[in-house]
Amino acid sequence: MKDIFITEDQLDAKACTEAVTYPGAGGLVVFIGTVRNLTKGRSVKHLEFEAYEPMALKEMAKIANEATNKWGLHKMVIHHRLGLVPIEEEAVVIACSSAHRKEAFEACEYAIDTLKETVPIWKKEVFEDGEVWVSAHP
Amino acid sequence: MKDIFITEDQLDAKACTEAVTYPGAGGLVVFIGTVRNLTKGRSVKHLEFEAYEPMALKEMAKIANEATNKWGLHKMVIHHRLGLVPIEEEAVVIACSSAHRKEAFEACEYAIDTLKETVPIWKKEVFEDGEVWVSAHP
Amino acid sequence: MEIQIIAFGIAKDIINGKKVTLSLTDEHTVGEARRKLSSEFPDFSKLASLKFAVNANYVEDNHLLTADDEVVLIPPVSGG
Amino acid sequence: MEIQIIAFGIAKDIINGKKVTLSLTDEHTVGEARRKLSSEFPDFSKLASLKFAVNANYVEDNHLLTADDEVVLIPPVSGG
Repeated sequence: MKDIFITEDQLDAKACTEAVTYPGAGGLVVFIGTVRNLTKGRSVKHLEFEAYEPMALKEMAKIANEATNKWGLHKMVIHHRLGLVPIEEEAVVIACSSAHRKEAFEACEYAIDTLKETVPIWKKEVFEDGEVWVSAHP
Repeated sequence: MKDIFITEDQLDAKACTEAVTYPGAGGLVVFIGTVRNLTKGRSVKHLEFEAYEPMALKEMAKIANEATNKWGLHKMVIHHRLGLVPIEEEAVVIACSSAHRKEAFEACEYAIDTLKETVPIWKKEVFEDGEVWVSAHP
Repeated sequence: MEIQIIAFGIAKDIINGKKVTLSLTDEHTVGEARRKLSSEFPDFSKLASLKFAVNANYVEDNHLLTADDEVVLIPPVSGG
Repeated sequence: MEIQIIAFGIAKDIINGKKVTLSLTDEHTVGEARRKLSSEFPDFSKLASLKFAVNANYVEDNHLLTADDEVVLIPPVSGG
């Protein structure tokens, strides 16, 4: 399994978790971003994701490397989905493991926070009566 | 599936994750405590867990309720394994979900920190040449 | 008053069994049970902590015991 | 110098397509490209931010462009 991965297929959080498991692990932390059915009270039909893929993979790998070094992780896996993602399905999975749990929690939260700031992936919310590129406008 | 659960069987992190998924979720955070092969440089064969079960379930439910209220979670699930647990297998799974990810991270970390302080479960590390009740002595 | 106390974890090793019976003659509190237990089994003083649960709730030393209570020794927990 | 710029997300909607070609006549920098783009497509000024990537790296406005560069518009990202 690839550690850094972008796909139009459903994500597999279980495989991501297994990929970071190792005999020396004291804690695994997994973040799963799922598609929410409401945004500002408005009902969302589904999301559509697109990416500038080579750069997105590069920025995702940068996050995983930085987090692994900074928190002394065993490993971090980041998988992101593209295309149409229905409500409740996973848009992103970040899994990491380390000897101690505090580091794994901090690293996982850092990774999703940073992904949302730096990785060139864009999400369009599709409503019954229109669509909006998320965060595009102030 | 029970939200608060103690079992001698293998834990199912995937089922725990699915149990907290809901259409309004913005983030799911899952903590998995696995059995480490080394403690203070000494090689561990496996762990053995025992619990004062009625009270352990009550204290686990208390943690889940407190976390759910304090961080406005949708739901928290806590499953703990008892008996002999081999290296790399899950001893505990805590999964939670909320509309926003920051709350889910904080609540999940609070839950495992508190579980390790208040829930009457005891872990014995079994070595080739002896065994030790973890944390018993200063 | 006779009180039966249930042990878990290292407390089982210290009393060399699952249960121990104590005779409370003074104020019938958890504190009295703790003192009797420590004098009978000095190894309890080596533990990082020793809590008592009565009917599945943590209690303090001033808690009054009755003969029907389920009294459980809680040495340092180590779940997770 | 002619520079082809690739658009993603809302930037595609603003230029009404996947690519746009700009003529750089002054210092051939990202800053010049940004100014030309904003004057041709005023809607870019409404975005919360607009970054440029050259050959899959974020660059600043003083970055010099060459004709072979892969230049990509990065409107506010929203992955995760």
